Amino acid sequence: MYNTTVAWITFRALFGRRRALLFALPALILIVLTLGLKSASGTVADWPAIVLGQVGAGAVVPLTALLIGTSVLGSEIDDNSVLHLLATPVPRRAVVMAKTSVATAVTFLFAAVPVLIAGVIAQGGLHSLAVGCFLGSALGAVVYSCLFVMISAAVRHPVIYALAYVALWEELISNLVSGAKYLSIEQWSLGVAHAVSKNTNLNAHLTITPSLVLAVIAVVVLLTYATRRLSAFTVRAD
Amino acid sequence: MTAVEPSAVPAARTAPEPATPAVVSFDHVTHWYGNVVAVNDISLELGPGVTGLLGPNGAGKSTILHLLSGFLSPSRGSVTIGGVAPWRHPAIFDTVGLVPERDSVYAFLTAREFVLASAKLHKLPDPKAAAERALQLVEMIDAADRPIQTYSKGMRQRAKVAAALVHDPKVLLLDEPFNGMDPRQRMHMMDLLRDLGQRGRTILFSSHILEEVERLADTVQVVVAGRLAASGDYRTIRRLMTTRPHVFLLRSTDDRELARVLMASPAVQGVALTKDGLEVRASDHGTFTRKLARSCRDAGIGLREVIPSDESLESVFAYLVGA
Amino acid sequence: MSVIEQPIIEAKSLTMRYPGGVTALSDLELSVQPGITGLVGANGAGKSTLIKILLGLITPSSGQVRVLGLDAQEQGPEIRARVGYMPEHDCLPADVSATEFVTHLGRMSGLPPTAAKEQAAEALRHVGLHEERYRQIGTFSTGMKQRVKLAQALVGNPGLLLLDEPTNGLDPSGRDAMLALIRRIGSEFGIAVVVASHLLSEIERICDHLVAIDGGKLLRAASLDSMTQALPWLAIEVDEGSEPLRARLEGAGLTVSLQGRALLVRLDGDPVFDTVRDTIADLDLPLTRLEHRRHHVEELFERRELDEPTEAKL
Amino acid sequence: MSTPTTSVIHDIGYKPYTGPRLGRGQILRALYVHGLRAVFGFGRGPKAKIVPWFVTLVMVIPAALNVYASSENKPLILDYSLMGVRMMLFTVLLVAVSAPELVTRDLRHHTLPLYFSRPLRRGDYPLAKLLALFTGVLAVTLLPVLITYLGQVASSTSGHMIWLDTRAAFPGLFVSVLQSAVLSVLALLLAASTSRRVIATGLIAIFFLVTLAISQVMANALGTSWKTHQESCVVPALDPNAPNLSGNLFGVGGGVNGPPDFVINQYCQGVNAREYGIDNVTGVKDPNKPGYADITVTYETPVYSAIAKAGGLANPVYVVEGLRIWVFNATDSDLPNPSPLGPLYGAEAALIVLGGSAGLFLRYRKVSVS
Repeated sequence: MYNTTVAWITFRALFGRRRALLFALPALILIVLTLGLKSASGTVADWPAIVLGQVGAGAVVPLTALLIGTSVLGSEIDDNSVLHLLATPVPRRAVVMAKTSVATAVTFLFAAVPVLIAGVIAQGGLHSLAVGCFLGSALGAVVYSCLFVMISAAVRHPVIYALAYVALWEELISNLVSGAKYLSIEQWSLGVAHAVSKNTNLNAHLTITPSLVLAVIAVVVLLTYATRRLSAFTVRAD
Repeated sequence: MTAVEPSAVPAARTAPEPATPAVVSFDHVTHWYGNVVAVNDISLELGPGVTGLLGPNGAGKSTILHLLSGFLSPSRGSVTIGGVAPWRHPAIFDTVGLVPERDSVYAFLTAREFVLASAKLHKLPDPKAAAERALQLVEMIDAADRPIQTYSKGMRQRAKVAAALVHDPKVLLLDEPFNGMDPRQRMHMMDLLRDLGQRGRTILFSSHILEEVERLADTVQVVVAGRLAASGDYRTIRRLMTTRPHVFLLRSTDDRELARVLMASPAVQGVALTKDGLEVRASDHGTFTRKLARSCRDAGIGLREVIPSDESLESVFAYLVGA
Repeated sequence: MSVIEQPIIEAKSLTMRYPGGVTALSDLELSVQPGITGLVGANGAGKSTLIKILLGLITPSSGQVRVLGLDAQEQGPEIRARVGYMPEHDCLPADVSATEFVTHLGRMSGLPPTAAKEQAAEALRHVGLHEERYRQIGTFSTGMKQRVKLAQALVGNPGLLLLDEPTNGLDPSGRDAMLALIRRIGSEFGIAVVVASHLLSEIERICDHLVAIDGGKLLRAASLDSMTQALPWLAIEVDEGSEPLRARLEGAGLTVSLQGRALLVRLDGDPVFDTVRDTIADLDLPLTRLEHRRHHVEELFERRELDEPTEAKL
Repeated sequence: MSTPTTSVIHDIGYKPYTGPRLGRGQILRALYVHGLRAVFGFGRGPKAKIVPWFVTLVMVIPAALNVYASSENKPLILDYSLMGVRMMLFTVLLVAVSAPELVTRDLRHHTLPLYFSRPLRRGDYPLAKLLALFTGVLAVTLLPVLITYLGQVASSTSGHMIWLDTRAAFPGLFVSVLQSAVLSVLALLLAASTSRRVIATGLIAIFFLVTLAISQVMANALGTSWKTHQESCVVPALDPNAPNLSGNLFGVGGGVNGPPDFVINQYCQGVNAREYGIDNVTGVKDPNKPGYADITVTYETPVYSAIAKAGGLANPVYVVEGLRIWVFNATDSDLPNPSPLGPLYGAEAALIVLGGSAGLFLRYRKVSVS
């Protein structure tokens, strides 16, 4: 249930435009910020946890995943070039799987890996905080990619819905309403990061078990729904 | 202005292959978006050969092609292609090729990569060879290694056709395939499609350019406001419009005398002398054409030109749309 | 006929080489007269480069162009004030009324505020959008949008209109209306028109002259009449019995061949007409067509010469 | 022969225009005016007017309160120089809506070839749009400064007071102009990078908000640490007979169980309680000086690291704010004084305005006509 040709076209599409430069921007900001904080004196003692957790897993991962996840399918649907892909006997499930895996891999590369690098820079070596945030970010890369691919398959302006999700749900509501933590990808990431590093400054509200279980359920549900939506893909009336 | 009731026109296809079963069929298909009915109770059957799909803007041509390729589901009725309903059934693309209208391709790929990817997506045994063959068919070998974004519209169109042809589909659906092509590319594409039609492929293409449809299509399907207004050979369709006199432009050695002679015939409804010649409106096509040469000979008039001025697809179309 | 008119466009040994090494135009000689001129050419033949040079937007590598008597390199803005351009692609905003849009572009062409209003109203009236002028352009049909595009080209009272594929996307009735409008602009309004089109039948219908470019070079420039001259072939179509007709005509010593559903008879002189008429009368056949074959503009682009009719494949 | 008649068929056919044609400068002006109107939603539907007029209204509110304060001879509710920063969200909202209106629509609908096939030159289009947006934003940001100034002048009693107010208003003017320039350039540049209006609006909003968050994090959570001070000094005891000075013995609560801040400020050299607040005060009766007490004051002062001083550089509005603090040596800001990084702020502001404009012009050099 995976199609290398679809994956290859998706990969080429991602890096065939100038937009690809944008993908690296959040990670770049993270690294520059870390370098700046590292070189400056007088910063608060627990800054690496704040930077890796809040900025890395909490902002860089969802933003990068948003840019990439809505690019792999959303922009193709927007300009109708997806028709060339769908006018083939390839099962829709394979299309969704290929698109999502490329989005995940690229997000991993452009967001999770930079979190690890930032962690190593911040702490001057490979410590549990960096590893935890890296693993949490990797989990975030997977779930966010599934979510944004699903949104791209389901609605007409995926970027707007994805932004609204990140800004309103992840940043606003899940900080205000305590029950929302169970449905927050950021919290799942932080749950993993916290389990590895035991760093309380991460502000993790969930432990690792519910985090992982919920994340797996989310991935399955999102992929299934994305496949259903893509199977029922209809051309828009002009 | 009622030439003919659209529904009264029998599906009088001049089917050259009555034995072959229909490859594409619409059975009382209706499709609506919200309150807008795009396609209204259409039944049609297509067999091998080239069929032109005509209609004014917004008549539902694209909707028909999208229903056929499974990108829309019929709200009522059934669509089948090779006996299978295409909606939610991408496997039909094993035998179907689609050239969508919108000028959107993977512009960052070269034509060769694009067609090769299409070959691989169709799981062809030798994708490379199939891609080369398809590129050859559309004469794109020379430019095949340039990214598609550097192409002109006509070249992009040909790359799309190559990708749709790569698995040698039994059914080829093309939405405005000649858009943006220059005269030479048009002629070549027409030759290609005509050839495929003759080799037993079922080809349905939509177009606004009636001269092209006239030259390429064996039969036409005319859609007006979501309804199927006529189908078959356009000349036959014209003859079926019995309430409309046939207009001929005649030139002779003595137009005035010819006018007098023709007015005597009950098959002729009216005659007008114009600067281009004699414009004759014949109510009975058969009788008029059969008597014309003899009448001239009997009256000693030299017949120089006989031009059926409303037998083009253009006028047939205008009658159908205006009716 | 005796009045020598200044050419609307005059290009002398015009060459355009792009930095990438692509030669779009090479040594193009061109002279466009008043009236309607069709511009045809293969894709990539340099059509869009030529338009840009004519508007003074890019500088040719060498050669000279004069448009409406102005030098395209030196007087680009002056030329652009006097040339109306209708691009091929969509170029209209959706949420503005036709009046407002055309008026604004009239201002951009250098008309004072009041004149822009008046001229926009006139331009919209002439293209047949008077009643719909206050409607948002987004609600227009394709045909109406094409008319708005034409109106915006017309609003600055140009001496020359450059129309790039003006019938693009139009259905047959829309095309007819657009072509009639262009014909009227070229003849009644006294504006020189250059129509770029891939549809040679359109060019044949409305143009007085034709300019064909291929590979950046002038392929042919001539009046349309001279390009659609009659050929010495008579096409005959009968509803039935074309085989016996062919046999009888050949028996009468005529050269006959079959092309599609038509019999082509070589026209060696007037007696041929009578032979044909009498043969058909004798055989009692329904005659549906008797027509001179003419040259078509299309032949410019055909690889095989159509001078001698070939047996059709079908 | 022919007699004059009252019946006539007028020629309503095509009539060529023979009047004057305007030059490039006037066309540029027409495009500028068209753009300025578009900023405020004129010539567009009612929906296009909502945001610009809402923002204008909101900007007037503090100015109106200021005028009221002036008439009552109270201090201004919102000082001139702080309007730029405090009302930042609204000016960002304005450019996030107006900049796409100005340039994204033309990109979306491919209208640019119609402009470029007219007498204008390539650079004229971005120039007119930039000037239009700048003027619009400047008008909206200058309005509260102007209203406040007029209110102050109207309630002034002497020429000297007017002079003082004019001097006080100057940093406000400085911020208005510079902030309008910075916002306009960046918003237009971002808006011109996409052909989708919603995306352009989102891009502009995200850009300013994310950079704002980074600035704030750098200036506060990450860049500022607090240093604890303990100082002893002698202050007058309000209740000399109280047995225990560490209680609320000074009568009036200030700090924690201590004397009011102003008392401490008055008597204790080097303790800047007014600015930072006192965390804790303990004390005993001064055995040598009846009626006085020896107290120990604990308070914290911020220590700004280079990170905090550079924090403003991350957000364009804060760049302007930092520049103001540095140039006018102001102490009334949320940001620390960037000294010695002040020149960096100046350089960045210049870079944004000049580099951004250059980027915008380059953007429009590439647009194709056919």
